[in-house]
Parts: sequence; structure tokens; C-alpha cells
Amino acid sequence: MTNLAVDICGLRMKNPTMLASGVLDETGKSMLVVAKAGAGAIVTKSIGKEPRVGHSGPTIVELPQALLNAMGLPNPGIEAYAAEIAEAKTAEVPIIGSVFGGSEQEIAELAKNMQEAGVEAVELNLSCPHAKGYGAEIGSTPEMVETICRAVKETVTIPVFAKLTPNTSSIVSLAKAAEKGGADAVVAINTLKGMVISPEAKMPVLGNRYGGLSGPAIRPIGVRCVYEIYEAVSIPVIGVGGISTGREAVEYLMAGAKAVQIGTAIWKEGPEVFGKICREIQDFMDEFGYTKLSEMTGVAHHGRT
Amino acid sequence: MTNLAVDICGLRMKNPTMLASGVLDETGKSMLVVAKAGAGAIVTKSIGKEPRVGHSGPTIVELPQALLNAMGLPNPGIEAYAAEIAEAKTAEVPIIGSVFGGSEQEIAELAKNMQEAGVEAVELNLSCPHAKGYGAEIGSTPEMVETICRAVKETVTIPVFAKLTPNTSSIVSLAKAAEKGGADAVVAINTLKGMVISPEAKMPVLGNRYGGLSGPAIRPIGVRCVYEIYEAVSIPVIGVGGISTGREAVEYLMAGAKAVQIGTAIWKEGPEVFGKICREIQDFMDEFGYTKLSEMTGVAHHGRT
Amino acid sequence: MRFKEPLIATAGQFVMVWVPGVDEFPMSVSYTGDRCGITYQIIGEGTKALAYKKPGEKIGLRGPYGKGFSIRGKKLLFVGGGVGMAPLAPLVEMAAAKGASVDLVLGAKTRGDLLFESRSAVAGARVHLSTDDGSIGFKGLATELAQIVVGKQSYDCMYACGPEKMLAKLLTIATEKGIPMQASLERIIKCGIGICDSCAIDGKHVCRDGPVFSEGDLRRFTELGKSKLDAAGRKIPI
Amino acid sequence: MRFKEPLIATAGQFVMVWVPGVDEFPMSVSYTGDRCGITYQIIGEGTKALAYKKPGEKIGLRGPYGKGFSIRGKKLLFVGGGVGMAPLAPLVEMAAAKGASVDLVLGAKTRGDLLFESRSAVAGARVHLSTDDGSIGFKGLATELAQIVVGKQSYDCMYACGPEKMLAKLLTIATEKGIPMQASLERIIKCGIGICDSCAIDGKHVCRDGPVFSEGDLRRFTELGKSKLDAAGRKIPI
Ligand SMILES: Cc1cc2nc3c(=O)[nH]c(=O)nc-3n(C[C@H](O)[C@H](O)[C@H](O)COP(=O)(O)OP(=O)(O)OC[C@H]3O[C@@H](n4cnc5c(N)ncnc54)[C@H](O)[C@@H]3O)c2cc1C
Ligand SMILES: Cc1cc2nc3c(=O)[nH]c(=O)nc-3n(C[C@H](O)[C@H](O)[C@H](O)COP(=O)(O)OP(=O)(O)OC[C@H]3O[C@@H](n4cnc5c(N)ncnc54)[C@H](O)[C@@H]3O)c2cc1C
Ligand SMILES: Cc1cc2nc3c(=O)[nH]c(=O)nc-3n(C[C@H](O)[C@H](O)[C@H](O)COP(=O)(O)O)c2cc1C
Ligand SMILES: Cc1cc2nc3c(=O)[nH]c(=O)nc-3n(C[C@H](O)[C@H](O)[C@H](O)COP(=O)(O)O)c2cc1C
Ligand code: FES
Ligand code: FES
Repeated sequence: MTNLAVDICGLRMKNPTMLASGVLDETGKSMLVVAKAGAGAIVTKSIGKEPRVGHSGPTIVELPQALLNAMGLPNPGIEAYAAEIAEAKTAEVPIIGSVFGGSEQEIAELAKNMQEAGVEAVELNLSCPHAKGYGAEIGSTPEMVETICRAVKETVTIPVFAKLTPNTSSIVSLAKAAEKGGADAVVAINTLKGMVISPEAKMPVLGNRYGGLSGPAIRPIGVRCVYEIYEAVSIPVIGVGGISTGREAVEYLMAGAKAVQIGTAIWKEGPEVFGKICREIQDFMDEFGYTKLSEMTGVAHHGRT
Repeated sequence: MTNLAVDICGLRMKNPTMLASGVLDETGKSMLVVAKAGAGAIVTKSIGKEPRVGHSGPTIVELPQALLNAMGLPNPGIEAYAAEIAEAKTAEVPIIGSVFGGSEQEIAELAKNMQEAGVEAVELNLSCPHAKGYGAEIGSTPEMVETICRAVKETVTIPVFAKLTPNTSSIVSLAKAAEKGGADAVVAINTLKGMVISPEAKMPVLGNRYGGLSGPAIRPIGVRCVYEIYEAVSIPVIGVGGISTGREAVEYLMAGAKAVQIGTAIWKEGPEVFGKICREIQDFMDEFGYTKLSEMTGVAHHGRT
Repeated sequence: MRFKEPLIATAGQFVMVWVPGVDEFPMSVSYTGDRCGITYQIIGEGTKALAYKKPGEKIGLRGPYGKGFSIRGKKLLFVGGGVGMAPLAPLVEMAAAKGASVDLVLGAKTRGDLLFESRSAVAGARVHLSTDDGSIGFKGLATELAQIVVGKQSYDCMYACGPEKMLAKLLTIATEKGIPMQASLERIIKCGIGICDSCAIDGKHVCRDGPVFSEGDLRRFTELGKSKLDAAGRKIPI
Repeated sequence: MRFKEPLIATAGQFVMVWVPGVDEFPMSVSYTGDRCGITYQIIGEGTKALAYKKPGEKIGLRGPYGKGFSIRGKKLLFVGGGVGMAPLAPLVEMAAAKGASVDLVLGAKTRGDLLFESRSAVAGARVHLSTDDGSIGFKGLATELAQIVVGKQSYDCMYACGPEKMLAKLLTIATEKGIPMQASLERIIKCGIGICDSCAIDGKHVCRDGPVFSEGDLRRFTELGKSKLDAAGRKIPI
């Protein structure tokens, strides 16, 4: 019998799909809905110290194979959000708390709050491309990534995932820095920095002008990043970017990902996309004679390196 | 009457569209076909010193809104290519010679050969993401970009365009370096480094594993790069990436591009796409009361920095 | 405000209106058919900037989004509170045109705030007015008037849009009388496409699963008329 | 080699065949209809690796690409040289099934290299064989035999595929006799989708405008039978 279960840094997932941070995860009830729809784990919205309303509208542009978003990290602040986590925890899947901050101290403190709120792992958003002073702005050099990971590791006891930006000439250096700083896993990729201009309005459409590109359009970039990182580090890699079918999830697994995250696919297919993707992975494994996920992990590297 | 003409570093173009390097430009006759179809200028394939057969197949993957290619800079070498340039020059549009090389000396020498072959400007491919030792590998630090531009400027008298890679945390630094090194214009963007894996074959599809992503999928990234560069340098910017309609060309113009290049659109629409795009730019200008291209250049920045 | 661009929308659906340089916000479609349109109340920066636009000036539109109303039965009751009448107006017209018997309870703070009274009357609806200040019609809340109207006749379905306290009260009335109900809800809408969670109500999403919900969902909503999320995602009382 | 995956292709079109880990190259479709297929000659690394594949093993396919043949008229002449018979075979079948009078000149170096002789005969074609060594049929080039066949009867159209020198000679014959002609050409095909220029012939592209060209294009081609590009894009003599 094929088995979709996977253990990532001690988190037991019944399948390798996780809800990506920032999508349908501002409220506990929505996270429950996604868990019920089949997600193997849930990553929360990226949470900061204080409440933030995010950028003014438009916050999203729909493109044929992508979304461009500049939500601007809206969130109710860690204190209020604890109640949402408590509610999400009633689902029987691991909850991973995503945090963002402007310095390693702030991030470490938030990670601690997350641990206290009861999450099973913390994900550091070192990669949001459209919030001044946060995300990619502090996660684009290996030195900063290493410093932040180390600070967090010294503060919490739960596993730490570092989510990296593809807006760099070498995501491999960032991944190595995360590993050196003690991160337990890396997550790749966050969105690519982009812009859409309205010729009629003569200005960028997003209220924030710049935003992050996600969805099918970026999948080849995400797969490439995971493939490169897998060759360079020995901690697990979690793949994310443009997955909406089981076959696409398998692409990431074969590139070296131990689990995958899914966000934008919910736009076209709703939360049910998780169940669909899992069934498709299963069908693929049945057809090609795989019985465990580990038999697929990284096989696209065989005969190389 | 609306006028599509534009003068870029002394090159007189009857409209702002150029054929992008690497697409239908290995032979003089194909470049003539593209010129006849309406392109305002032609950029040649990137040419090196010696003949190169490029990577083994597959060299291309078709995606819903993008192509992933790893041609591997196949070219007959500058000596043999001179005949193709001679033939292309019979078209009445400027021919821009694209070159790639492994060091500033090699690139400068090739630029000189190009000038001798009769091109009106030279474009430096500092950005191909899939050829070992060339392109982005030598164009990803500001220092290298500046050194190469300077070496070329010291060698040729025709205008020098630096084509930059988006696979970086700051394309702005690369553009500034090009300007400092004396480049007369910057071209943004080349393709994004990507990979597609075949789950059935358990390996990357491209013979070279890695390739460059082009087409509509990358347009928001190209527009963002041009927008950022326009605010940082005073030399002209030439926009490229995912353009296949007049409206999309206008997006780039409003972001700050003085001219645009078009490559992947030929896949779906053939060389006739140039004529179509020009008509659509004209229609847009008529509808919104623009009479000259310069009235649109960079307007998406108004009311900002 | 009517649009030149074609838009195929049903009553109850909404569009995202972009006022360039200012903001983007949701507006119900108040005219359907060949020339769609919206009807708005000036609330803050965004709607004020919209009001300053001259005819022919460009605004951005995306949508329509969400699930609209559907006509169920022959004897229908509509209850519109204030600008909540906007999405109901095209539905009243459609129902009347289909030959349904239409009662409309139209409420507002004061006479000047009543929306689409004559449009609905012309369409053939029996219009029952209520104002908080009694400047015209019944003096009191629309829910009080609805309670009276409901007592006189049986209905196949109730359609409502307006302040959420009003909707919650109407749900109680509908439940007591066993009348099916459809109501259009408001939450902060940012993405409009069901991914950002800002419009969440009990795990459902106003932008995608709504804005129109039926009595089944409405009864399950623990947050109805009680709490909603603010722009930062904090739960605040209604 | 036949494929299980469905593929809707017409005679003359080609697919890109990927042998994972080795290379990708173009192959004409030699069987159309429900179960498409290709017929190949072992030339180098790629085709050798293909030959080693066992039934059920996976190869990659993309396409079909390009423009195929179209049947024009009732009296048709086919000339296939060597593996050039591959794209013609399904066309011969289709023409015969439509009731056309079909002559096929089938040439090869030697008897064992003749392709689809009985397949064509079964379909109803009159088959005229030629071998360079005379091991069967006419001794000499297929073009010489075609010259003779053409002298005996009038034809509405000539279809050809094979070595380019052969095609060039056939074009001369067709022009002399005033017979329309369609020929499938070979060039190095890399992208297959009309963007890389590696298959260029006089500004046209074999992968997109061809591989089948009609007499008008064929006559305009200055490079036909004379030169082509190698894998680096150098012009080399044919
Ligand atoms: C599905 C739906 C349909 C609507 N239809 C109509 C209509 O037909 N006519 C009409 O006048 N109004 C309608 N509204 C309400 C309208 O969206 C708000 O009045 C408008 O957003 C106020 O924007 P502002 O910039 O003027 O005010 P702001 O100063 O930005 O905010 C004032 C108040 O408006 C509300 N608001 C602000 N932004 C949003 C947002 N993005 N989404 C929802 N509420 C917001 C909040 O309660 C806020 O406190 C609808 C709302 C929803 C959710
Ligand atoms: C439209 C078209 C249809 C074809 N149909 C058939 C067919 O039905 N049956 C058949 O046996 N052959 C066919 N060919 C030829 C076939 O593509 C080559 O024989 C094959 O590519 C050789 O590959 P290889 O790796 O075995 O040889 P290699 O060792 O790689 O090369 C040997 C020679 O094959 C040719 N070749 C190599 N790669 C390519 C390429 N990408 N495109 C074109 N030619 C190439 C060159 O002349 C080269 O010198 C067709 C070619 C084209 C252009
Ligand atoms: C609307 C939206 C909001 C997002 N918010 C966050 C966030 O708060 N933190 C974060 O780390 N990533 C955020 N992301 C990025 C996603 O988690 C994910 O990395 C990216 O979208 C690529 O995956 P996808 O193509 O499956 O969406 C957001 C993406 C979208 C579309
Ligand atoms: C098949 C192919 C080959 C290319 N070859 C080159 C090249 O030789 N030199 C170069 O500078 N860019 C090359 N490019 C990149 C294009 O010039 C262009 O920068 C990129 O494709 C984005 O534009 P587009 O989306 O309009 O294609 C190539 C692109 C494609 C698709
Ligand atoms: S507004 Fe984003 S989920 Fe509804
Ligand atoms: S093979 Fe690339 S253009 Fe024909």
C-alpha cells in the first residue's frame, strides 16, 4: 500500500502537503477548514508584534498563471493571534507558526510567543518581497539569515524553518547560512518581486506598487531553487511555489523536497485542492510503483553530482 | 498624428520594438523576415569567438505562459556570423550585435569584431542563466559588470548596451555599475533561472537541467526591474520580458523603458507579432491622446520620487 | 454610477472598484444587464474620491465576484436597510418581471436616505417604508415593520441586505415563521478571490462563498451580528 | 514504434522524441489515427538509445508540430527515398483509401533498406522499386525511375521525401512537367516551435512553416539541395 505519511523534523504529517503562509490562515476557523480539506500541516499567516492593517488596495492582481500580491503583512499581532492558534490546534495536523520582524531580537521573541501559543514549529519569513524593513529586506544576505536563525534557535526548543527569498543571485548561500545558523529545515520559495502597471491609470496597480508573484508562473523557479538547495545542505527542504496538481508536487519531491506547501492554488480550486493533490500523488505512486514518499525524494539528482 | 519613432543612443528606430537576442536571429534571412514583419531594430543572437553547438536536447520546454530554454548559446562564431550580419543589414533597421564571452578581454574583442561587421550598437549578454562560465555567471556582481562595460567602451566607438540578469537581489546595483562603466543603455531583463522535472522520467527535462524562463509569466518581474532601474540611472533603459501585446509594451514604456524587445511572443504569434504590437501601441496612443512615445516614458513614476 | 465596459453580473454579486492612487473596495452591483452599475454611500477616503470622479474619468474594476441571490418561489419579501438596498434593487425588478408577488420593506435613518423607492414601485413591488425618525412611513426599525408585514401573509422566501444587527433579527423572524432566507453580508474584502482570509466568517468567506448566504449558513454563523474582523484581522464587536 | 498516448497528427507532421538522459530529436509520424507511431533509422547516439528501449519503457514526446501534406487531385505520384518513406506511408494509405490513383516510386541503397513496400501495395498503390545496387527493381537512383514513371502518365501532384539532392532533382522534373509538388525537408530541429532559427532555410522554418513545402516555396529556396546549417548554425554544403 502506498503511504503518503512523512516526518519532518519530528512533525508527523499524514501527507506531504502544507498550507502556505498568508493564505486562508488569519483565522482559526479557516485553518480548520483547510485541515479538513486534507492539508497535512498548516502554516499560519506571518505574524508580527503589533497589529498591522497592511497596504492600501488594490492588494492583488490576477494574472493568467499567477497572482501578484501586496497584502503588506496584515495581522492582528501575536497577542490576539494566540486565540486563532488555539482554535487551529483542534485540527489534528501540526500547526507551524510563521513570524516576521525587523531584527533578530524581535523575530526570536515572536518565535518564543509562538511556541508559547502552542505551535509545533516556527517558520521565519525572511523573504516577503513587499514590506519595508521586513521579510526579504532582512533576509537577502547570508550573514543576516545566519544571525537570525541562530538567535531563534537559542530562544525556542521547537524546530525552526527558514523561509528563503528567490530574489537573490544565490539562494544556495542563503540556505547554507540558515543551516549554519541552526535552522532545522529550509522552505523555498517565497514570491518573486514584481509589478503590474495599468496603462489606462498610468500607474502601478498595487497600492504598494511592488508585490510578490506566486502561482504556476513561478513553479520552474521554485523547482530550480529546491534542486540547487538539496545539493548544498543536509537539512530537509520544503518546496513551495505554483503547485496545484499531484504531478507538480512530485516534481518538487523529486527535486529534493521532503514536503510541499500550497497557497495560490486555492484561488482557482478552493481548499479542496489539498485532497485532490494528495489523491493525485497517490495515483502517481501507484502507477509507477512507489510505496513511500522517500523513494521519490531527490531522485531527479541520480546519476549526477 | 501619433508617431512611434524613437532615437536610442543615436539609433533611429521607426518604432520602439526590437527583436530580442536569441530568437530567429541565427541567419541573416530570418532577421530580414522579422524586420519586414515590423521590428524597429534587430538584436542578433549572442555570438562568441568560436562555433558552439549548444546544449544537448531537449533545449526547450513549453509551459502555459512561458518557455524554459537551454539552447546553450549555439552560434557559428563571430567570423562566420559576419556574413549573416551583412545580409541582415540590407533591412532598413538598426542591427545590434549581441556578444558573450568568458572575460572582459574576450568580450571587448568580440565587440570590436561586431563593430567591424557593421552593427550599429553592441549588446553585452551579461545575463544568460544557463551557460557555464558565460552570461550571468560573469554578470552577477556590480564589479564585473562595470569592468566589462569599461573594457568594451575603451575598445569600440558604437553605443554599448548592457543586458542584465534578474537573478540577483539588486538589479539596480548592476544597472548603476553598467552606467559607471560607461554603458550607453541597459537592457532588462534576461531570463530567470528555472527547471522543469519530468516525474515519469525522474529527471530534469532540459539536456542542461537548468534553463531560462521567458514569456508572459516573467512580465511582472521585467516591469518591476525596469521601474526600479529607471529611478536609479540616467541612461536609457530597454525593457524586455513577456511582451506580446501593445498594452504590455506600454506597461514597459510607462515603467521607464525607451524601447522594448520581444522574443517569446514569436512562439505563439510568429514574426507578425511585431506589426501587431505596433498597431496596438498606436491605437492605445490614439485613444488616450498621446502623440509621441516620450509622453508615456516613465509616467508611472509621476507623483513619486 | 454606470459603466460602459460590459460586465455580466447577477444581483448580489459585487465588483472591486479601484480609485487609482487611493484605494480599492467592494461594491455590490445595483444595476445588472447591458449597462451594469453600482450605488454607493460616501463613507471614507475611497468613496469620497470616487464621488469626485467626473463622467468619462477612468476607474478600475475587477469582478464580478461571489455568489448572488437566486429567486425561489412566488411570494417574496425583501428587506433593505440603507445602502443595503443596492444589491436588492435589481433583484426586486427581476422578481416582479417574472410575475412574483413582491413586498419590499425599505428602511433608513431618515427620508433622504431611502434608496430606490420609486424604482422598486415602478417595477411593481408593494413598498413599505420605515424611517428611524419617522420622517416618512413607519417610525421605527425596518425589522419592526418587517415583523408586522410578515404577520399578514405567508412568504416563500425573504431577501435581505443592510446592517448586520438587522440581518440577525430578520433571521430570527424568518426562523420563527419558517421562511427560507437569503442575506448579503459585509466583511472587509481585500483580495476578493478567496485567499487572504480577511472576509472570514466562521471559516466561510464572504467574497467567495457569499456575499449572499442562505438560512442554513446564516444559522450556523456564530459571528453573525456579533463580531467581525477589522483590517488587521482583529476580532471586533459589531 | 507505436505510442499508447493519444496524438492527433496528420501525415507530414513530426514529433520531438526525448530519450531521457540522451537527447531529443525530430521524427515524422509514420502512423496516424488511433495509435500513432514513428519509424526510425539508427544514425547516432539518440536513435541508438531509442532502439535499446524496451516496450513499456518511457520516452518523452512533444508535438505534433509543423504543417503536413495535403491531398490534391486524383492521380498522385509519391517518391520516397530511404527512411524518407516514413511520412509518406500514411499519406499513400489515405490517398488510396480516398480512391486516388497512386503510383509510388520507392528507392533505397539496397533491397533491405526499402521501407513500407508491402504496406503501400496492400493499401492499393502501384509500387515501382529502385535500388542503387540493383538488388531488386530498377538499378539506379529513385529520381531516374521517377523520370521514367512521369513520362508515362500525367499526374495531379507529386509527393516526395528523402535526401535533399533527390528532392532538388524531383523539383526540376516536376517543374518541367508542370506538376504541383509537396516535399518534406530536413534541417536541424532544436526548439520545434519556430523560435531558435536552427532549422532556417531562406528565412522560412522547417519546424513551423514546414516540414512540408509546396513547389512555390521550394523553387524560391536558394539553399535547397545546396547548403544547410549545422548544429552550431554554420552554413555547410549538402
Ligand atoms: C460585498 C460588499 C458589497 C458592498 N456593497 C456596497 C454598495 O453597494 N454600496 C455601498 O455604498 N457600500 C457597499 N459596501 C461597503 C463599502 O465597501 C464600504 O463602504 C467602502 O469600502 C468604504 O470605503 P472608504 O474608503 O470610503 O472608507 P474607509 O475610510 O476606508 O473605511 C470606512 C469603513 O468602510 C468599511 N470598509 C473599508 N474598506 C472596506 C473593504 N475593503 N471591504 C469592506 N468594507 C470596507 C469598513 O467598515 C471601514 O471601517 C459593500 C461591502 C461589501 C463587503
Ligand atoms: C522533420 C524531420 C522529420 C524526420 N523524420 C525522421 C523519421 O521519420 N525517421 C528517421 O529515421 N529520421 C527522421 N529524421 C531525421 C532524424 O531526426 C535524425 O536521424 C536524428 O535526429 C539523428 O539523431 P541521432 O542522435 O541518432 O544522431 P546524431 O549522432 O545526433 O546526429 C547524426 C545526424 O543526424 C542529424 N540530426 C541530429 N540531430 C538532429 C536534429 N535535432 N534535427 C534534425 N537532424 C538531426 C544530423 O544530420 C546529424 O549529423 C527527421 C528529421 C526531421 C528534421
Ligand atoms: C495572498 C498571499 C499572501 C501571502 N502572505 C505570506 C506571508 O504572510 N508570509 C509568507 O511567508 N509568505 C506569504 N505568501 C507567500 C506564500 O506563502 C508562498 O510562498 C508563495 O505564494 C508561493 O506559493 P504558491 O505559488 O503556492 O502560492 C503569500 C502569498 C500570497 C499569494
Ligand atoms: C530560445 C531563446 C533563446 C535566447 N537566447 C538568448 C541569447 O542568445 N542572448 C541573450 O541575451 N538572450 C537570449 N534570450 C533571452 C531573450 O533575449 C529575452 O531576454 C527573454 O527571452 C525575455 O524576453 P521574452 O519574454 O520576450 O522572450 C533567449 C530567449 C529564448 C526564449
Ligand atoms: S477578501 Fe480575501 S478571502 Fe475574501
Ligand atoms: S527548430 Fe527552432 S526555429 Fe525551427
